Amino acid sequence: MVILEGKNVTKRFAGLLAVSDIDFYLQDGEILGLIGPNGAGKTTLVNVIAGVYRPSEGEVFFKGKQISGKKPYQIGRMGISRTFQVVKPFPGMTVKENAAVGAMYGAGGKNKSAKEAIQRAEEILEFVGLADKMNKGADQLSVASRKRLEMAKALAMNPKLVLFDEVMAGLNFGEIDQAVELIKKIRESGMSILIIEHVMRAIKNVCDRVFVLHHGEKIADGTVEDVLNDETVIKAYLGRRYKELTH
Amino acid sequence: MIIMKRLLKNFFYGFLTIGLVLSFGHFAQAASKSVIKLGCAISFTGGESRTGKLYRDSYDMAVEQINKNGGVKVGNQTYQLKIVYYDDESDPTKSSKFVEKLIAEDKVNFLLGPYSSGITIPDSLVAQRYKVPMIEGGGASGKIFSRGNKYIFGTLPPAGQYFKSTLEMLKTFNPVPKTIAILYSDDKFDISVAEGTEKLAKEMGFDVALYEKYAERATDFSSILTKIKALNTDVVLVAGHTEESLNFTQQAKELNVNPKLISMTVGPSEADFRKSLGKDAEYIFGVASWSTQMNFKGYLFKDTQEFVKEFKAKYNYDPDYHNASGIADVAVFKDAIERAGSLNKEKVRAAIASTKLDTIYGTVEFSENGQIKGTSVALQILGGEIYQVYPNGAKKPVYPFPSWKTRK
Amino acid sequence: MEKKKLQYALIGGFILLIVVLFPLVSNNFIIRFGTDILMFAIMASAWNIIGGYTGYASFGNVVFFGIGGYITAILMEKAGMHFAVAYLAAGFGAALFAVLIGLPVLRLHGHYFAIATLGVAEAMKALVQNLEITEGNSGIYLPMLDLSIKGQYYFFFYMMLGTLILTLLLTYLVLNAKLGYSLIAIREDEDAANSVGINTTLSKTIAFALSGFFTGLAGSIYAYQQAFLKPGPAFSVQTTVKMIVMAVFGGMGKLFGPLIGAFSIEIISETLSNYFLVAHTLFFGTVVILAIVFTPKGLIDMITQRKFGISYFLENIREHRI
Amino acid sequence: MLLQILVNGILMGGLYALMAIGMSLIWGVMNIINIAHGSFIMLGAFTTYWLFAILGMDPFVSLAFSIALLFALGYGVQRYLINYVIRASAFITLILAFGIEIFINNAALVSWTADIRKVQVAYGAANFSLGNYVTIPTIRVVAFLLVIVISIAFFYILNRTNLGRSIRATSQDLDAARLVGVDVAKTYAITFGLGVGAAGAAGTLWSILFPISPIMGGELTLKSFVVVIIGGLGSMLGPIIGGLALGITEAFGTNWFGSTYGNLISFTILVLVLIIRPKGILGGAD
Repeated sequence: MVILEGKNVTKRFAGLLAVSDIDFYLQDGEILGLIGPNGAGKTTLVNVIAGVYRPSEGEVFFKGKQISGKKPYQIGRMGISRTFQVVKPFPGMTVKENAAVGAMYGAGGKNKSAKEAIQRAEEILEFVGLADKMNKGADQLSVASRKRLEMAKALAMNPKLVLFDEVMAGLNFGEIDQAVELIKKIRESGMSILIIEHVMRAIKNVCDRVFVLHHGEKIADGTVEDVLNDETVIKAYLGRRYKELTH
Repeated sequence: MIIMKRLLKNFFYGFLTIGLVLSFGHFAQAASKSVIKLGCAISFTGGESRTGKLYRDSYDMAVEQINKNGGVKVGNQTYQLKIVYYDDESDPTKSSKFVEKLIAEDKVNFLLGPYSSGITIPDSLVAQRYKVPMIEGGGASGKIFSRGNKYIFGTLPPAGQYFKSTLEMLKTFNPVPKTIAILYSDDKFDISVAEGTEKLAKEMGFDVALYEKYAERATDFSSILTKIKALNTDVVLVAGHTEESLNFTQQAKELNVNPKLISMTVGPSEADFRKSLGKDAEYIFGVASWSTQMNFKGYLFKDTQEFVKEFKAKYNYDPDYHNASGIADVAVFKDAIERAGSLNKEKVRAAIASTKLDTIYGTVEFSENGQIKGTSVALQILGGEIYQVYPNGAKKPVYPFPSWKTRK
Repeated sequence: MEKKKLQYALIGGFILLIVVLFPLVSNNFIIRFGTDILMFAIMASAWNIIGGYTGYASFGNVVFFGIGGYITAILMEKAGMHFAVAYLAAGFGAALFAVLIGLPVLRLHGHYFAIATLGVAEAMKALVQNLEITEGNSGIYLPMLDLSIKGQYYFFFYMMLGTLILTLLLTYLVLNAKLGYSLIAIREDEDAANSVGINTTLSKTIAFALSGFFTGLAGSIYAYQQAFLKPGPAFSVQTTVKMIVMAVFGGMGKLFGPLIGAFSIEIISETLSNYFLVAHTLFFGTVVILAIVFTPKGLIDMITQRKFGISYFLENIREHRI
Repeated sequence: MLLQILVNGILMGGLYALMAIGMSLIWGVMNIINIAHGSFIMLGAFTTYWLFAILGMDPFVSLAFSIALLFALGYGVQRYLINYVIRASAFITLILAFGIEIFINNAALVSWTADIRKVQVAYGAANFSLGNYVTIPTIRVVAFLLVIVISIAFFYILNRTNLGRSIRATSQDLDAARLVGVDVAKTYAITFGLGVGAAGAAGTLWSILFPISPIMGGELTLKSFVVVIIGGLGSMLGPIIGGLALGITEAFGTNWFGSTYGNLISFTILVLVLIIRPKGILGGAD
């Protein structure tokens, strides 16, 4: 079943094309990688899906329902949650409260009391491995922990689909491996995932399918193997760097 | 870091000094017996502080004069007068709070009023609540006296009559001016002045060509002046405050607007106004319930002229009707207390209500509602001094104005 | 944990008892002074809801005070209604105005929001100055409360006290409910708040309306107490500034911060004006400057952290200077 | 008559612009809303007044003194006061500025009393006529020219000098500026000094045109706010556009509706501009 679908999605900023006429889809339970050079329009696309931007043209469907034009919070409550490339914790709250806010207002949050939400937050923090830092202030975390908190907030919203925007940038190899494990665990718990990443090691390890953007246009879409060997992709994005990283 | 240390050190000494001063304040507050305390919450700071000072100066001078000459006699006992002041910061909330403090904590016997109608009203309501008589010289709005408050007495005449003498004077000119522009500040007192003047002017057959309100404390009059110039009215009557009168006059010159006569309620009679405008103040008319040229037999002072002389010597500026009104307030208290022969508030209140007292301010007599009976006179600035020109003027009014361009 | 809570409850209850009993042993002026402190405590606490917790620095909160006052004045004076009706109408009227004005204005952020609210308050003042029903700039009388002198003082004191307790209690409940989390989330990062499913517009508007509601109630009691209202003082920018200074001075974003701020600022300025007829405002300015430089986190931070003295002051400066 | 009103509005707008230009600079560079701005204008006006009253100095000569004095004062206030809290929230600086305002106003009140004063120069109300319809007050034209001169000077300083580069760098990224060797504390102090110096210039002109008193500042701060917001931040043209817009609307508005509606009009415009174009008339849509 297709859980997320975009048709002819285009986003312009003051005449500048950021995303140009893109079709995409995501199967239920799938992990889709979204890659491309900086400025290719990846984050813009995530923002369009999450409702931060209304697409200039085209439509986005979630579980068959049109969501383009809805507000971020509405989309969040329908079951799509996202992380931010530059993490956005609530620095004045504790780690637990951060996650609790997600549980309160995400999908199904309406029926949760503040107390239940805090309980849920504790479970999630356990799940992402932040249980020991639960009562710390969010502004006192390390980079890796902050990325985890960002994911915990998204997961606490009880989503069907999560959009991970570079959750591994800035992590070391050991931390990346842990994050990859976490993402696999998340999929096992029944969520679909769209993941933007520059870290090829991660992409190769977790993605079922990869989708490449370049200058706002889709230049490839297929299995990891196929895409990473695609000539255009290598020329446009991976280039020498890819070879260096993989060998 | 060094700077910070120095800063801290300075702050430390600063606090020490403040602390010392505070503790001295305590010792200074020694109480003495046989004193009648008058309470007054008035503006020392804030928007009304300038005019507030005029009243304070007068209150102080009147009290000093009374105490020097034997104080107040109640029965066989003589009392000294003493004023307890608080700064109301030109804020009605603060003012009414301090009036409550004066009554509840300082246990003052009677109350003197603040300046400006907007502050006087809440204060007068406190006076009413406690049934403590208050005499005020700083609020003339009819609104103060419209609620049947028996404990408030005012020594500024009803605002509506302010321009009456001026309008009568206009009738004596040849040719009689026809069109009048009435401008007024959006303030209780000035609104009453304008409403009264418009009514009177129409009754007397003048054509009120422009009747316009402007914002309180307005600085820019170019719009209104442009209108006046276009309408070419003969006479411009302004009911406003000193700053506004100053701005209006200067901008009339800037924009070369030349009516035949300009008269203003507040401003021309004040020394500040003439000093600030210099030659441009020439020929401007004013109205006042009082002027320094009047000659009334006084109660605390021998007569008006002697008061003016002594006042000038003491404070180094010309008194105006605010000052005279303030003197009258204290004079009325002395007279009423002595006639009542008691410090009982009800008795003194009754005595005030039946006052008929000659003061340097003229004869003080209160109407049923507590406001003074009386009208006002027309003044004009001639040769840098202010003269009463109507009725029975010290000098003859100069009419029409020489236009700005033809003046030296 | 439980023991500590009990301790706090005991201390709180004791303070409350003192406040409740205090008018019975004081002279009228002290009661009036207490009433004023309570009034500012209400307004600073109400400001704290939108400014402290939600992070929207309203510079026009006095507009609710003025509206509350004028609704009371008009209903009682022109329509002859009972104060109880006017009181409630003042609160709800101010809250309604907050909703109407909040919908467009709460879209702005930071300084822009501050200036827009300031503009709203000034425009409202100018409007009231020109309206017929408010009797324009010359001001409007209210009927006077028909009680004994002492009775009047008790009435206004306990009205203010009741309203303050209502304000603090509701704020406390809101904070521990989901709404409270959403407000703080908005303050900390509005985009993130939106993306975790918070209807930020709704939350902000509710916060603004609550703020307006309590401020309106304070305005209503004030109007009845003064028995006379004039647009200038009723919509004075200075009043807004005072609310903010009190909230910041005490500690904004803390439940009791504004209360402590209102109490200490009023006591300080009253003491100063007792000793210095003219210069008291000068010293008051100095106190504000010193307080901001040395204790920018508010008195409550000092109290809860049990930190006093020069090292605490220098720590603050080191943290914030360049 | 309409032409005269337009001229009145434009000339008043020039003065508004001069008042606001310093506030705009300080706000734009340091994100400080200087509530004490009007008080600094007041100090500039009194500098001129005292130099005139005691030494008989012509206001256009004392203009230099009031700019210099206010610059020094502004420099000191920023360097030894505001810089200590500059990293705290914008609120804190705002309240600090409020404290400074109370302090300055009341220090002035204590030392000079609330008396209204006026710099009475012979040319204070000089004017000339264009045809029969329009009378133009000379001093207001001079004020208008002066605001242009000061704007150009500011523009030059900000765009063509090393100091200007430091200021712009600091305003964009404080830490980065410090890394490339900018003395941030000093740059801030100079910026504040420049802004306050411009307030001094406005004060001098104000003192020629209007009576002055220690409590005149609050109203002027409010007007400056309106101008800065309408014009938008970050451009030397902003205050001029904002000033003219305010001056002209006020002139026509008060002519049509009466002067008591002046504030209603200007603040309604303020709120509308903020809602529709939060970055000012000149600023981008978002």
